[in-house]
Amino acid sequence: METNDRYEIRLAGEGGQGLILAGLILAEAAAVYDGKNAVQTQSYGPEARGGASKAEVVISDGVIDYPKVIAADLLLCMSQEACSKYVYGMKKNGILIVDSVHVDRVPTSRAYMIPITKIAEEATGRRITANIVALGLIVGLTGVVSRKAIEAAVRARAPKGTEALNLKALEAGLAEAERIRAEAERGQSVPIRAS
Amino acid sequence: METNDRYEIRLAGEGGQGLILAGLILAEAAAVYDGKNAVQTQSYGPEARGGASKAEVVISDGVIDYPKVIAADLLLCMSQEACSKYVYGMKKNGILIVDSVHVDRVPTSRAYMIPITKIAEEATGRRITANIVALGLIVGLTGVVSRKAIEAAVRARAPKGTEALNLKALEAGLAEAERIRAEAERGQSVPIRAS
Amino acid sequence: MSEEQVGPQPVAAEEAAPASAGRKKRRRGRVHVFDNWCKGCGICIAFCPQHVYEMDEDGRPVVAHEDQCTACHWCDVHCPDLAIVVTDVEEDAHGGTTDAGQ
Amino acid sequence: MSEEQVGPQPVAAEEAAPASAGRKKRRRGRVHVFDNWCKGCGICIAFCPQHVYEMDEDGRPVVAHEDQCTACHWCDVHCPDLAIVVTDVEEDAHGGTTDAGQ
Amino acid sequence: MRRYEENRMYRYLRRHKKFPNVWCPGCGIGIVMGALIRAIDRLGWEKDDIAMVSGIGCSGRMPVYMDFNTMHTTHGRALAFATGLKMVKPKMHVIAIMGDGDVLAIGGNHFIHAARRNIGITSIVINNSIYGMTGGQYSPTTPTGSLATTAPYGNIDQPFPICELAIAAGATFVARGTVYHAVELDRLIEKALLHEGFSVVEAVSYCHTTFGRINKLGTAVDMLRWQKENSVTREAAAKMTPEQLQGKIVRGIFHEREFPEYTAAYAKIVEQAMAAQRKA
Amino acid sequence: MRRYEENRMYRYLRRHKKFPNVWCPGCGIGIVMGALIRAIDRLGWEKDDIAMVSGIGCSGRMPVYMDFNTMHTTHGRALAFATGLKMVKPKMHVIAIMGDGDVLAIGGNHFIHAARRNIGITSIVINNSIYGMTGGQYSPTTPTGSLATTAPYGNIDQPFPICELAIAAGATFVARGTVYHAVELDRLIEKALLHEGFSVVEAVSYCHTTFGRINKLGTAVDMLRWQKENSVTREAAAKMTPEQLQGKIVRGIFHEREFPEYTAAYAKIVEQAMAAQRKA
Amino acid sequence: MAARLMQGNEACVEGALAAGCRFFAGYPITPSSEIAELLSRRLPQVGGYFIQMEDEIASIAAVIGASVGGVKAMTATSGPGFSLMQENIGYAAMAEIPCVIVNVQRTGPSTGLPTKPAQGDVMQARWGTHGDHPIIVLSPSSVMETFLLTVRAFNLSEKYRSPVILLMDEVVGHMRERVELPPPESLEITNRVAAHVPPEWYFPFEDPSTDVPPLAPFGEGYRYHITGLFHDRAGFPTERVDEIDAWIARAFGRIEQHRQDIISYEEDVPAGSRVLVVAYGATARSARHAVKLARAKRYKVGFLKLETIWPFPEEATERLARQCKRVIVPEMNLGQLALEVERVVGRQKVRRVNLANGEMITPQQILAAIEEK
Amino acid sequence: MAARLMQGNEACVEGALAAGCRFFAGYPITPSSEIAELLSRRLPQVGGYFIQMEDEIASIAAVIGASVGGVKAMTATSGPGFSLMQENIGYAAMAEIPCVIVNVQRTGPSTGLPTKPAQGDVMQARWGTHGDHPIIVLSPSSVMETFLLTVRAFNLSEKYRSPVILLMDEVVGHMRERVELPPPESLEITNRVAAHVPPEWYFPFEDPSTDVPPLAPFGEGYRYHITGLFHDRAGFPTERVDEIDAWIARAFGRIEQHRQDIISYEEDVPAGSRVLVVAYGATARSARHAVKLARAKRYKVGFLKLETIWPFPEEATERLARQCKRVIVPEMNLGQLALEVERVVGRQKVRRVNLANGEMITPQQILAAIEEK
Ligand SMILES: Cc1ncc(C[n+]2csc(CCOP(=O)(O)OP(=O)(O)O)c2C)c(N)n1
Ligand SMILES: Cc1ncc(C[n+]2csc(CCOP(=O)(O)OP(=O)(O)O)c2C)c(N)n1
Ligand code: SF4
Ligand code: SF4
Ligand code: SF4
Ligand code: SF4
Ligand code: SF4
Ligand code: SF4
Ligand SMILES: [Mg+2]
Ligand SMILES: [Mg+2]
Repeated sequence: METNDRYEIRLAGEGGQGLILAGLILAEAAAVYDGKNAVQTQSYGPEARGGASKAEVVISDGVIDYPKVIAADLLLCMSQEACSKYVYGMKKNGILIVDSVHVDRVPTSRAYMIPITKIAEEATGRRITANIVALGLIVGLTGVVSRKAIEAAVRARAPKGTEALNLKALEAGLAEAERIRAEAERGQSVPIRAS
Repeated sequence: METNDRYEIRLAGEGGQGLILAGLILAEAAAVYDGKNAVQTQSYGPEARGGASKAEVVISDGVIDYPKVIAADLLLCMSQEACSKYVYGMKKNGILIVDSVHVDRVPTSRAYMIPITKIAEEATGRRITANIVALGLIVGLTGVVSRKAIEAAVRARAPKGTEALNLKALEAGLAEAERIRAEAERGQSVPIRAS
Repeated sequence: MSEEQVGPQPVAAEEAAPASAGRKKRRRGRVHVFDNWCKGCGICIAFCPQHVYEMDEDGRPVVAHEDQCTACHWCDVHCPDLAIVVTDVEEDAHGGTTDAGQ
Repeated sequence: MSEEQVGPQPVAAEEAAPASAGRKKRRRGRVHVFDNWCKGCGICIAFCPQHVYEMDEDGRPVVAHEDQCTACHWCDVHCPDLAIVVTDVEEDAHGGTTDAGQ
Repeated sequence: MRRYEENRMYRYLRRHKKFPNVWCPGCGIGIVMGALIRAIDRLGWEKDDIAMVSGIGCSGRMPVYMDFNTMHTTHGRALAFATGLKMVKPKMHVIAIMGDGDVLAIGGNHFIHAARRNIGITSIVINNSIYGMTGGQYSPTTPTGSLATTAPYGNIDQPFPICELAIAAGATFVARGTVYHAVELDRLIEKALLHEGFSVVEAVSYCHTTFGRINKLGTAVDMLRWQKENSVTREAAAKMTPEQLQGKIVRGIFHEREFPEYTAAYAKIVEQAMAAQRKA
Repeated sequence: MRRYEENRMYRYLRRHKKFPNVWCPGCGIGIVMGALIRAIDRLGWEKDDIAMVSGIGCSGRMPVYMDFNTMHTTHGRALAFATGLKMVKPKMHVIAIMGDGDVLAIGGNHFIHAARRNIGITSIVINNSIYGMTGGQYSPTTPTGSLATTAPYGNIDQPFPICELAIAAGATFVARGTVYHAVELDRLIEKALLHEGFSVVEAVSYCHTTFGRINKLGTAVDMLRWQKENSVTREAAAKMTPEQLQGKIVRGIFHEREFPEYTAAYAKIVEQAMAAQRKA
Repeated sequence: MAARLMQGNEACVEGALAAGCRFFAGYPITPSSEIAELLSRRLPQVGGYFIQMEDEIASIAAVIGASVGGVKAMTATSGPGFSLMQENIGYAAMAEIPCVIVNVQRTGPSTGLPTKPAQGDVMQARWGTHGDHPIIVLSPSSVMETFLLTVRAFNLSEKYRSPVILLMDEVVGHMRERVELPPPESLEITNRVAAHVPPEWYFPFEDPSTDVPPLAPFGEGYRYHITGLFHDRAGFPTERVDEIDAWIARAFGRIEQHRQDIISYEEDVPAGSRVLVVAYGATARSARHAVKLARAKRYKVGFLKLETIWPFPEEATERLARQCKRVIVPEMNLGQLALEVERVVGRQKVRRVNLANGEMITPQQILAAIEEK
Repeated sequence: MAARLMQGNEACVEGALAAGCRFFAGYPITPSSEIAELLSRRLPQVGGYFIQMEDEIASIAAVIGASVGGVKAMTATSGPGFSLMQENIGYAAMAEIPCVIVNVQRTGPSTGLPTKPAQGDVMQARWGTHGDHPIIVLSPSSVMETFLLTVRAFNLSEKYRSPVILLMDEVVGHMRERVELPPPESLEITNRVAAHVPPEWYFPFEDPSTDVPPLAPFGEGYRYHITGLFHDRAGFPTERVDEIDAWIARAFGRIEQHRQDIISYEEDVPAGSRVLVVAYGATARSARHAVKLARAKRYKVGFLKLETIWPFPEEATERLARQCKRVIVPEMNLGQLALEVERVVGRQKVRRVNLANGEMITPQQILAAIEEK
């Protein structure tokens, strides 16, 4: 019975935010560079841009049967709609990361409210790299894949010519995670868990 | 159990000979003008003209279930191919009528070999009326429908403007049947039954 | 048998003209109707410019006047059942014929 | 309100020219962007011949210079999200405005 | 909001329900929708008398937003559905909204046959030279040489000349406009709507999200600007050399011809048959 | 029989198996078959190199009789099947034999798209203005006003101008002949076969069994005679007034143009991709 | 009405006209073409609409379009055309547009034997389009039944806002039989329910009072949206699971809950029957013939003739088969409805009699199966 | 080979290329478009042929044409396109032309939910075309299996001269998973048997030595005729009953007689199992997950994962179900393959778990069914 060591990640937001690419990179980091099993699935609507979009990644040392998230260990919300919809589908101790640029109503106080898009803009000048910043945050906060793995995966999957840019975004995310951890250690009251 | 009073007629030849129309007329004579039950079915190939063509008529006072010929009480063959194919699917005492213009090999001596097409040409100047001549023969030789009924049906179903012509053909067929009967009565050796 | 001259020899003009009388060797044709294939449509009979065909009682063509044939090939070109073969022969000054190209 | 004058008032020429200075009543427009519908494509900002719009930090249009608007209606005609309404007003000689046609 | 209520345009929209629309920011389809509304508004037609039928594609989503009798059918089949509707409702104004893939790839046959019948339907062909909705595969109007997700080495197909095809097929009103020339476009649409027989307006749009991205043509703004700079009226084109016309979009009415409209011709058949029936 | 063996024509027939053919006595389809054989014979092509693909209809039966690689497909789809075959066998001479209903009704889309791609297939469209095989329903080439089993009150549709449509769609060789002018027809077919891109020959035939009967046009002989009297060459037509041309069939080559043939263009793509691959 | 000799295809036309059909769009195909031909003459006479489309895809599309315009509409075809119609049949099911599709079956697959009969499209009629969808399929076995079931097809279609397929076969379609059509006034004709609320309250895909919401014709004040996407009660596209589930429940439920009304059959199963013959279409005639022959030989045989084949008459089949040892299912295919019979009565009990070569199954062949064992 | 993160659609492409597929004709449709897109890049690299056709009808036609030219060929689509392909799938079956049709299922009917998964085309894959026809349908449940079953699809298609349908679903098609592709040389690849007699002796539809006659490519000396009509051994149209019966017997027989070879599945049914879960496609993953959960709770549950769904693995299902009290069949449809399971094991035993609203069935839902009663 390997069904229990699953780590379930849900990345939710809108079409065009690159969440499916982010999921893919995360899964590739786990599967190819960390040598674990990983499955990435997705769900999106008919819109080419805008509309709800969702990527899910399940990571496990064992066999992954059901490929979707049952209850998220980690939930990233890049839109208000996604947040309202998915916040209840989390594990008890699941981690909630929210882009505070897009989301202002979070029905819990136990969330990382992080201006991801703003960080992206500051770090790379391109809001579109928010997805990679988010990856940095996720990896930094959870360690679900190794730093080396996520870097390799970003490098491999970033559109040609944008590798450096995206690595910068990843770096920014990782740094922000570092900062938060440090603050938390210092006892600052960073709301860190969704109930 | 009404399945036994069926009279089964098979008209076989080639596309373009008007056998389906003949079957229709015969069935209509029985069903509409003689007040019996009648079912007419057909079988033909992909050819618009030429190719095997077959019409079947089942006449009964009772309900007609199976609509096709099981074993023909009467078989009309207007082509060699039809004759070779169907001559064995007859009742023991079934009547076989053959157009001797088109058929020369008949695997039985007990058949009415009648130059139907020639009679048609002589009577109406049009070979295409052979189908109606054949109807006259069938009715004259079997009495399966009344003379009145077949006349009414021919009149009703003949293409507009050809009613008189077709009635003439019918008449010729009936007259030929009359002649044959008379000869048979006079003991002439007309081969009349297919085995 | 030269490849060029055998088989249906369509003439460039659609309607065949009678062979010009002035020519030395008059072109003539041997006409064969493949009965098994002919369906008796009457096209050859109706259109042969030389009235080579006559109709039998079944409406089928009979090559009745082969000597009139100019090998214009209208008939074999137009027979829908590919049932006609006209072979070119040449008639010399004396009226004798040879199969053309043989 | 005359039917003819209300609503998007396309001009015949595709590219709007500034209202001719010679005219007595200069045509002007009140410009409204319906924020809920605007997706920030930037078309109005890029093409407004009078540079009425400026871009906010989200890339969305801000009606920054409404006074320059000539009611040429390029923007409302081209907004793919039907998020702009330009209402014609007339400016009299003294600079006061009235809603056209009201 | 009062402002918007006042505006005539919004009378034609299902604005409380469905906006913002499904299209990408800057997509030209919305501009076509605006042009269509203006044309209809000028005609003063009743909304109840208008049916809008579309196929599948980004363009095909338009009817969702319009307060008419609307029908979003299957991919390519809009004109066939519309034909049935027009037959039984000959007085209705039936408008078909179709993408280039929709009407010319899978739906090409219905297009030429509707044209052939000259049935009184107005076809708005939103030509963005690509399959937008499915993500940028080449369409029958993708220019030779362009890239697409299914033409990574460049498209080797010839594009259809939509207007010429429509004319050859029998359409009796054929015009082309661009979304940049949106006011002209609404005038063309208006004329098409007024035309009795089968009318076609090719509305040249663009898809920056797929075609633009793959071919590095920039944003919606860039593609609009391209249109501005690379299209000419029929009249202007008449004075240009073939070389000058190379790659240019020619705008205007290309064909206008009288021929009995299909449902009108059919009505005569009915008259004739019913008269004969009464006699008999 | 020796005579027939000798005749070159019979080399191309499956004569031991399938004759007499399925067509009505006098049907023009057989005349087209003859013309096609003569054209192929003159070209001297190997039978193995020729593929003949047809749809469903009386015309579609032709491949049965021809000793090539033959494929009788589904109604309307001959060109789509042929496209797949031509792609993988670019050196084969692929000939599509189609009836007017087959290629222009149900198959209209494949026709215009094959033309658009300019794929090297020769389309022989046997136009008898009717659905022959199914018994005389009107087709997309039935003249307006004619009777058909589904047009008992007279056809109200416009017929397609096949050649114009093919040209608009992108075909690079387009011609029309009649079965009466059978020798001319085989020359047209020969030219079409030699053409590199998509070529179309409209072979105007007739169906006395359905169209002729319903419209009281007489026998095959009568219909052939009609053709003789009512068709003119392109050259002659050029000198005639529109009134004089009314109801006339114009024969000749209408279009001939250079454009890369599809499989040749595709071969370049392969070359390019394989070269890039080798480099990587 | 007086007795007439009528062809099955003609009876279909008469039935359609009697049912109020006023629109036909089709594409010719053997053995259905007579339906189009007759309607091309008859429809204009009654002010109806006939159009020959460019293909079968367009035909069914036009039929749906006409139905949306408020007119009872139908098309007719055979196997190849029926295959082509599948996508849009699914559309009609999804959008709940009434329409009747006649398939006069010929021998398949593919072009098969165009002029020969078969019952090879039975499963296709149920499953031919992608995705689960509600459908009703009727199959007549005589000319008279063709008339009656055509009327019923329209009635059910309008009543349940569902495409209805009339599955004929070449035998029935081309057969001519003596019929006496019932007087028109004796026929029960169902028309679709008119919208009964003002437009603002109208939801084309939900009505609190019924599982079949009224369908307002286009052009009469009810401006709404129709789509082949999953949609909400107003007809607008939705991806909300609750709205989709609601559609599924209602669309399938309305067929399921009205099985009694939709399903019709004829049973002739004397008490003590040991063998049950289940048949439909032309084969039902061979079967009835065989049953009579068998009874004459004193076999205890029951007969169930199905008129509705989808939804499959499970209850009747199960009930009648219960007492029987064996169930014989003759079909002019390789065993299609037999699969359902097996599912319902257990496959050990079922003996299939199949023929798919263009010939009718004869009474003797069925009799032989009855006499087995 | 190294581990890769690969999408299902990509695995299908890799499988096709590995199997020797060198022709693709298709028309884009979500969620299958990636297959076309990837092949448009990859095929020219290996000297293969890619063409985007005007629609799905043309796509499958071109595929058949290419296969007749001797090249392994495939197309890929989803429900709406699959519906349109039905007529020509029947043609391929009739003419016995190898080809692979991939259907990445989305939620239907009609346009449905274009981006959401379903298993709604299971019955259509078997019955979608008119007339009885032989067919093979495989359905993968993982990315790796997609690769392997694509290879198998080509192998079976070439071996049995039959169209083979690879029935994927949106979950499997779009899912990315860690895979290690087997080295190409380890794959068993079947090529169609070459004609081994001189042209004069060649009969494309009969070979005394095998029930799968060799199929000579066009253009290589074997000039013969192919038709969608019933045909004799030489390929010419026939209406002779004996020749038709011979075709039917051989065409169906060759699938029937090779069931063992064609059918593949995975069984995990410990002795003493009381409940059997039968599943396929993406749902098989939920099912296996549920089975593990149930076993952890000490339920005695067996699991049968089907890879071949048509011909339906009757024998395995029956054998494994025999000892079980209940059989659970979860499907992302309203119960399709469940009908076959019911037919084979008796419908009382079967408990269906269905969802057709675009969501995957969860392990919990299946677990609940296991725990019932
Ligand atoms: C039968 C069928 N095949 C394919 C599709 C997938 N499909 C949806 S939209 C589309 C093409 C869209 O292109 P276009 O018509 O040009 O519209 P656009 O999105 O560009 O406006 C395709 C192929 C479908 N829905 N149905
Ligand atoms: C899908 C499909 N629809 C309809 C038919 C019936 N059908 C066979 S041939 C034909 C038309 C024949 O007309 P045409 O193509 O002009 O050929 P012709 O017989 O006149 O040579 C039709 C409608 C079919 N076989 N398949
Ligand atoms: S043209 Fe041919 S088929 Fe016709 S009659 Fe002459 S030989 Fe016979
Ligand atoms: S070739 Fe034929 S048509 Fe010409 S003259 Fe001789 S027989 Fe007559
Ligand atoms: S054009 Fe419209 S959508 Fe675009 S930025 Fe301006 S207001 Fe917004
Ligand atoms: S109407 Fe619009 S585009 Fe024109 S000047 Fe005013 S703001 Fe600018
Ligand atoms: S994908 Fe292209 S066509 Fe579709 S909405 Fe976006 S920009 Fe417009
Ligand atoms: S029906 Fe017409 S087209 Fe067909 S074979 Fe007869 S004459 Fe020729
Ligand atoms: Mg497009
Ligand atoms: Mg024709």
